[in-house]
Amino acid sequence: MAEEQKTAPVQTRKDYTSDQGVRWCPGCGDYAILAQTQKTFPTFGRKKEDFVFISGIGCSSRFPYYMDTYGFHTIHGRATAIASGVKLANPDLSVWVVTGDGDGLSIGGNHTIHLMRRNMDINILLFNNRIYGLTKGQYSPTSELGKVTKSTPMGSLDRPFNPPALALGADSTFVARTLDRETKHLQSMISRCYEHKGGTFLEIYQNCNIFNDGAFFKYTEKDTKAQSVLWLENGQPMMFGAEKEFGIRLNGNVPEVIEIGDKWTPDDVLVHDETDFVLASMLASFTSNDDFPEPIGVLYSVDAPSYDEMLIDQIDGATEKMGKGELDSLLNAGDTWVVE
Amino acid sequence: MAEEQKTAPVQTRKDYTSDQGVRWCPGCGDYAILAQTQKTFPTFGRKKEDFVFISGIGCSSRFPYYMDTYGFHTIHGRATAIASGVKLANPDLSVWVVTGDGDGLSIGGNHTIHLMRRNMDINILLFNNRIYGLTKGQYSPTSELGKVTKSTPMGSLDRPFNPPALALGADSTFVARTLDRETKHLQSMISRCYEHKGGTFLEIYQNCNIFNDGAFFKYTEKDTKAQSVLWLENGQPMMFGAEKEFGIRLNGNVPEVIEIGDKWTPDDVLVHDETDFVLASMLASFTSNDDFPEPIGVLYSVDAPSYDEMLIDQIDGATEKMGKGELDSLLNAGDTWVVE
Amino acid sequence: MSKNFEQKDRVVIRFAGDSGDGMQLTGTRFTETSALFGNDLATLPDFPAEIRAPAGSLAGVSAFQLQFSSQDIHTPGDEPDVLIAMNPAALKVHLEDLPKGGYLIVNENAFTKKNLKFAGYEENPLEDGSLDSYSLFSIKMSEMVKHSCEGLDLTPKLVDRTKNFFALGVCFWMFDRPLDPTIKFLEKKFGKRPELVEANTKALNAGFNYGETAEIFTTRFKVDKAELPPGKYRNVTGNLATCIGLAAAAEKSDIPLFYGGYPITPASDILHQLAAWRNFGIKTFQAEDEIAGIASAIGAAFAGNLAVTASSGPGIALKGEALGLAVIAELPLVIVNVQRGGPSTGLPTKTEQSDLFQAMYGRNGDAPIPIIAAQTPGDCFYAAYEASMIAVKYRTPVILLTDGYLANGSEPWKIPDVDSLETFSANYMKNSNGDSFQPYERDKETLARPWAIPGTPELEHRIGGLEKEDITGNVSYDPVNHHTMTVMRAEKTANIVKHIPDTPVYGESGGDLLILTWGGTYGAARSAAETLLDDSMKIGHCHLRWVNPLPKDLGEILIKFKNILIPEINYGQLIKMIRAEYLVDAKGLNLVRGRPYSAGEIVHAAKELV
Amino acid sequence: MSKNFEQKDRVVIRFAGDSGDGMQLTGTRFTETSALFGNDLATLPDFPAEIRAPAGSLAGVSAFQLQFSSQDIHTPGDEPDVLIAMNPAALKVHLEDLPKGGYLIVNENAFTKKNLKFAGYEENPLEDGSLDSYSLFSIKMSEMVKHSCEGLDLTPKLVDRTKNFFALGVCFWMFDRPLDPTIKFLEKKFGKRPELVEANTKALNAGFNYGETAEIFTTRFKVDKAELPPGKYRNVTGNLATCIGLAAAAEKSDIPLFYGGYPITPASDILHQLAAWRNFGIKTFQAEDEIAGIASAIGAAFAGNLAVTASSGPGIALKGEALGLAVIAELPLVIVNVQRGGPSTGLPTKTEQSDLFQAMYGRNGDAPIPIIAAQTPGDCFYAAYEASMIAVKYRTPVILLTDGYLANGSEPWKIPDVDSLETFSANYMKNSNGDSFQPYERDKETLARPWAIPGTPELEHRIGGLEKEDITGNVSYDPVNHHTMTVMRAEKTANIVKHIPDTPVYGESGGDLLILTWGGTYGAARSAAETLLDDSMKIGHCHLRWVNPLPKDLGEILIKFKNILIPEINYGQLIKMIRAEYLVDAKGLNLVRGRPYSAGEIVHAAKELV
Ligand SMILES: Cc1ncc(C[n+]2csc(CCOP(=O)(O)OP(=O)(O)O)c2C)c(N)n1
Ligand SMILES: Cc1ncc(C[n+]2csc(CCOP(=O)(O)OP(=O)(O)O)c2C)c(N)n1
Ligand code: SF4
Ligand code: SF4
Ligand SMILES: [Mg+2]
Ligand SMILES: [Mg+2]
Repeated sequence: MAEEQKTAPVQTRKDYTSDQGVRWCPGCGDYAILAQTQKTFPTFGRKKEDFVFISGIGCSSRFPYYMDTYGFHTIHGRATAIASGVKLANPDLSVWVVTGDGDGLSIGGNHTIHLMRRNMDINILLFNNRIYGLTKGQYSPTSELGKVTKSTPMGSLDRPFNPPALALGADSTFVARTLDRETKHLQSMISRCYEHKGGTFLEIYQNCNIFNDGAFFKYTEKDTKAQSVLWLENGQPMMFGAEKEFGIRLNGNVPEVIEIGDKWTPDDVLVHDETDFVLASMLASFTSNDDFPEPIGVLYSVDAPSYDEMLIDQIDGATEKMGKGELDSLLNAGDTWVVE
Repeated sequence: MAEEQKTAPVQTRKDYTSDQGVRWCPGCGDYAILAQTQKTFPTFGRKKEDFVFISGIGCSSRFPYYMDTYGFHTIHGRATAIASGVKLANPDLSVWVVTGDGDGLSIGGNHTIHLMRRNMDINILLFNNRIYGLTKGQYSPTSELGKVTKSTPMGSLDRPFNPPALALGADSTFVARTLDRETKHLQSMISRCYEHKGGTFLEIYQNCNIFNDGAFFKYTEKDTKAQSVLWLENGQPMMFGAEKEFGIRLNGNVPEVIEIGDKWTPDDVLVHDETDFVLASMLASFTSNDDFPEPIGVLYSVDAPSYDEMLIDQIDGATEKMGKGELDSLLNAGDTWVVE
Repeated sequence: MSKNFEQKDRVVIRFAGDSGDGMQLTGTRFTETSALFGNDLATLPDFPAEIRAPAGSLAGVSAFQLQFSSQDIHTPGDEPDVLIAMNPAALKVHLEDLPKGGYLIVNENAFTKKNLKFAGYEENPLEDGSLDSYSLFSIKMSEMVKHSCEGLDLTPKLVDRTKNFFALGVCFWMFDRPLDPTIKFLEKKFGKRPELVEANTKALNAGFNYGETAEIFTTRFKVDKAELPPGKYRNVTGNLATCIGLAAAAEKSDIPLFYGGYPITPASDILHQLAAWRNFGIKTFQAEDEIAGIASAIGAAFAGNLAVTASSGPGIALKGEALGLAVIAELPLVIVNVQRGGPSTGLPTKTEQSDLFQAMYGRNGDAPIPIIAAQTPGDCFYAAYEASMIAVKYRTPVILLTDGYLANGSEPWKIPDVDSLETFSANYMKNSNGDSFQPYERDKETLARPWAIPGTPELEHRIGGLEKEDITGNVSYDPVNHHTMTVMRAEKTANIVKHIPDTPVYGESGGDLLILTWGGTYGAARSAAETLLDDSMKIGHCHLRWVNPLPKDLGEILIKFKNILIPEINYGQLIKMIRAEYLVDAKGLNLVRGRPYSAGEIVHAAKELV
Repeated sequence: MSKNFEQKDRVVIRFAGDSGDGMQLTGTRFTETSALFGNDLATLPDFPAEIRAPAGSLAGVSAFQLQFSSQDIHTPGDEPDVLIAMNPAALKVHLEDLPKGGYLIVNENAFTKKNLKFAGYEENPLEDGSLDSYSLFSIKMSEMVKHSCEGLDLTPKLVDRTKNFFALGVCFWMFDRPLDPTIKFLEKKFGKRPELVEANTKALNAGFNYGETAEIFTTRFKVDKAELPPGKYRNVTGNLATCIGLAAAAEKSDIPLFYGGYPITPASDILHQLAAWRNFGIKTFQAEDEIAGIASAIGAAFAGNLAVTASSGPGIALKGEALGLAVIAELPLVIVNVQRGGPSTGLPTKTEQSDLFQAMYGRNGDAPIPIIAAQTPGDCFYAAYEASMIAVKYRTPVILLTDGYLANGSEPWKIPDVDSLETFSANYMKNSNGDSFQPYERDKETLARPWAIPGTPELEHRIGGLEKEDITGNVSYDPVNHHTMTVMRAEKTANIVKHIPDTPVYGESGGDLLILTWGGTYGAARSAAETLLDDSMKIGHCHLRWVNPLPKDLGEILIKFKNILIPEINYGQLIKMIRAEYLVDAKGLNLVRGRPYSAGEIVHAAKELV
């Protein structure tokens, strides 16, 4: 988050809605994410010309066309790298990357992890539908093992990435997860990203109703949701279930699910601490693990200087020390001599 | 590790020594790694024509030229991807990738993490000298923040990768670390890689005495080594120090260093379990962390089916189910008609 | 009531509707049926860019055109004789191509206020007389299928989805085609959902019956079987033919096939298809990106496989560096580029021929690679087979250029006899004959180096991307050696000319004009040549199969013509190669519109030139 | 004892030794001193491929050649007049270039049994008479420096390392050069280790004094100052000049400079140099790979910076796809390719001109990019400046081609007057004048589109890699629009021809032969032309600065000559462009040896042709 520049007139969702017709399949989870983004941005009180959306290629990567901000729909996998250039060129901008599980983790995986380790002050929204939507249904690096798709008619052979685990492994300073269908939570996570100083990684489970329908229904549909989702809140015990009747406990250093009742009380439940790396790694390991609920919310958030900030400091420091560079002295540097 | 094929004649180091003159700088840590590899391979009892070394570009990537096995010195960053093709084409081969911190984690980072998540049965030896050797001394993605190098005359601005953490985040099934100067340990780690079924990731701290001399002296030199290195052994308590007078303990889920004596006994010390992901993540977080000793040894090792193995199974299954494909039936598939 | 049958040589029919209307499926069914019937035919699917546009919008219109004929034809036809428009947007987009008097069949129920507005119509064209100059058949298809599906346990939405089969039924009636193959197809496709089989079959029948009974149609058409060379036929798209060609090469040569690639339109189907043939031992690997795709293929080639990677424009751009490695390592490798509209992401679903230069030069250094281009959908089989054979024989990467039009288009394909295919084999090096092994010692005839694969005892050796010493393959920085090797690589590619037969010239072997083409422009150019020759013009048509090296007799052919016309769907690429090589003042036809030329456009350009 | 001074117009001197012997430093010191003295000069560093070979091996030999002169010269010289060989390997590698009678100075102490064997000598050439035909000066340099450093607290190893300064001292004496600048240099370099300053200074003096007192030298040489145009001079390498050019462009235009790139030989120094200029506000970003390098630059360009990326052959290959994005997005961007030997990893430390075609065509689709090539080390400044200016003015990526020879070579460079540099500015779009903003509405003169950067109120807009609609920049799949835009992009590049001045022809403006060159071949060709003109041949030399577009008057120039010779360090690239464009039967000189042509080779080829 670069320095906030407050602006007088109050913005509305309309201010962030471009004139382009939205072209996703009816029912696609992308609509909800777009809507929540357009609703949340006006609350930041920031001049809208300061926002830049950069995307790669994929259904999700069409996103920038629909936001009435500066936008660049670039090439497959390179959004994070292009965004880095935008941010470094002008650190006053608020830069957002919209990417998919293919765009950001398959072809673009390297740029994504490097952006994280650098703690470049850029917000990554990764729309994870566990499929390649745009190219019509091949499996992606987040598809479950054995998945039958166009390119794997007999089932895929790759174990999937666990995006928060990867982000933690790449030393991201902010790792969170949300769901397309949870409008309020989605909004709050977008706000958290905006507020975080440094790079953020927000994985958004997104339903592709055409090629991978229902991939996350377990976490969004009424009948299964309560038992299946662990809503993370900093400083709060990790409890879940319709009546919050379950909790996570550490048995030595091994996590286990407990039921509150005779044997266990809420005091036995582990309390979430967003700044604890080992805890975050443990939570990440719950992903798609049937023994545990799916962690949703901020898994990890710590402060660290951002690359862009340090670059500006370095420039300021050098300028102070050596004086502002003059073209003339640059040209005339080194050993010179005069021919008359 | 593909099925072992025992071979009669006993091999020696010479069998693995090619006729090419070795061209590293005198004193380079690469020599030691080469020597130990050449010494360890004969102990595997494997036909030497089954070994393939694939490398990218970098000082370390010259490695294949010196091994008298099949070898391919490819292009920068792509060794892991090329090795995947070798292994899939012929899963009976024992495939080894030699790469550097630049080759394998900068330009080649994506292929490296994808190889890991796929658990491709390939052994990655990452020579980490925390510098670009071949291109004469730019900082690498493992160089410490603030490092002054050719390309960062005022200090680098990137936080480094922690390679074991990244490997764990990418779901590697085997993550280990060793040191160029610890010949026995190096040998044992190479053997462990060979024995592991599935992909292995071995980070080798390697001294580049020209561009980054002494980067790991803390862990290799007599006066500091004992206090600075945590030698990991499965099932053993995590103790270190000249007299093993220190240990790692879990305080809740937070690790801390304790001194054995009045307050603590060896029983308080955490026992290493190579199959515990959360523990491994914790150990990885000790990397270059002054509060903790540097973990050396196998951080993590679990079994999982390898991609190449599953591919063969899938082919066998399909062949069994559909019968071995016949060209004639392929040509004549679908709706056909005859013109007389 | 019986209707008249009008005899026709050829008919062009275009199905157009919303992306959700199943036009590709409808067109494909008509194609398959006509193929089975025995027509010659050619197709042109034309779907919107990858994103699903809102239903009813202009951006969401999907179309499928085919020409079927009792004669030998080469293109999907210039203008449609019959246009089926399933909604106002489809009408809006495609009407301009329908000549006056053409048949226009529309789904009247789709012409709602909302849809009309979406398509930008102020008035309903079905009512304002603006379609008076066409033979308009306005049919309430949605209503019809509602009736035909009455009693079935289906949602109204699913019922409405059958209307494309109604339209297909009408067309089958019009051109007197049997319904059976389509009913069988439905049974196979929806086997698990019998209610869908029934609904669609009912809609199909309803459409056919509607033609039969309704008073509105006065004519039916007969398009007889084509006089195709005798043999067994099937209908293939270019991508399918490419896959069969690769698989056939692997089977004939007994070299295991490996495919490494990353999905991209319009090449993805190659991965999909090959992945389904596991029982042939074919290995497919969906890599993390295009670089890993080609890299894995290079690894597989090193390990002794017939290695293939395929992609399209931007994906091929990413492979450039690795292609250079394949060149210097001198390993067999087939790289398929299913070309699409560029530059950059460009027009992903449209066809183009603009990657010829990328194939020639898209990598660092002097790094020659032989290039073969397929000319029709069915020819993709032969081109893929030949590319594989040359790759293996000469130990070299070979680029196979196809394009979106060939890849998705289809034609009746005479199934080749397995034995008629030229055999070739890996000729892996087996031992070093006691001498020390020299990885860059060449075959005198082909200049190929030995293929000594890991696992072979005593042939352990190392290769790499640094310049290699002649014969030994050791790293060499020697200036003279570098020149020697540069020349060697150039000559190795040039040497493939030996393999290329004399170039046939269609029509006159000399005269006023030679039309020179490569790749998918073949069909339109051949049709144009036929027309021009019918007009008694002194012209010839020469089509290049190998673009690099150019055939040895091409120079002699060129000088026999006063003018040379090179139509390409790019801004001028082959033309530059021809001018540079032969110093002839060839002229280009370069309309870059993401679609194939019509024969008429080439005829026109030819007449302008002469 | 005073020695005779022999007057010379020009001298070529080559320092050769082990990689560890500091030959590059020695050569650079001689260069700087001669430059300060006022000679014209040109240099050719030649270091081994990146890996440090074992001390004393042939592979480890490093050399530095320079020509210095009292006249205007263009090359580092064909053959050395003086060869300094610090060990047997250096002698072995370089002796063949020394003409009979040439001066040969060797470090006798290095001719040990071990070193001799390492270099492949059976006998000691200093003793077996095989060097009789040269003027051999065999000096026990190692012994000498041991004496000169006596009493200093230094290890024997460090003492021995000073022997290159001894050799330099001998050369300074031979050519009557002052020691002062080198002593100052030593003080600066080793400031923190005074013992090293002292040791090296002592060695330098010892060498000089040895020349003065030893009986063995009979002659000294005088090479007067050159008559260079008046002005202030400094010595620059090509890479340094490129950096200054980029920084100057940024300063003059007041557009912040952004550099995104990844290290690669021989381009890395551009990153190193620019990174040191933080106080100019220059931002450098060492990306994770070349793709991220150019991608970050594209992002910075979008955000309003003067964005630059640089690499060499294989790295440029990786940038192809992103280059296409820059083309379609029509953003200013400078891409520097410091060419090296290819294909693939090839010869990383050697020079070559084989990436011209990659620059022209190394990406998918029709994606034209203007190309400018620098001709001498100092000219890299102007070429970089001009590339930046054109990129900004025309809103286009521009490729700047230099090469390893230019990049590492140096020459005296007349420092330009800041005010003499053509000014240009960003002309960012400031507001939309009340109308809705059209990101692809063009300037009539340049065809440039507006540069409206994030942060500007009311100009929010979206661009991307899909084909754009003319004027609005919206995504468009319209066939005719695609053709329009394809033509527009081609014309936008062609239009830059306006900016290119008339092409000067050196020598005759018509006649028997035109030598046509581009890039680093300039110097050798100009020297050759001088020689040929001295021989009264009717020849001209024409050098291209812009390779794309080609200058408008080139056709007229070409037809005035009977023969055209195009020397390139590649297997024939510019020649193909010229033949295709002008249909002239140009001939190539194509020796691909990883090193620049000598003037003599071009003279020879020219004489053969005429
Ligand atoms: C270089 C390149 N390779 C491949 C493609 C084809 N392609 C476009 S999007 C995509 C994957 C999309 O998946 P994801 O990122 O998950 O996005 P989604 O469509 O699911 O939102 C692919 C393979 C491309 N456009 N460019
Ligand atoms: C495509 C490409 N980009 C850049 C380079 C230049 N390059 C060669 S090796 C290397 C980095 C080497 O560092 P590392 O992998 O750590 O190996 P080390 O030399 O330290 O063993 C670079 C940048 C190259 N050869 N190819
Ligand atoms: S294909 Fe899937 S992800 Fe793409 S727009 Fe349709 S529903 Fe959404
Ligand atoms: S530069 Fe460093 S890593 Fe490379 S060979 Fe020399 S010491 Fe080893
Ligand atoms: Mg997806
Ligand atoms: Mg390194």
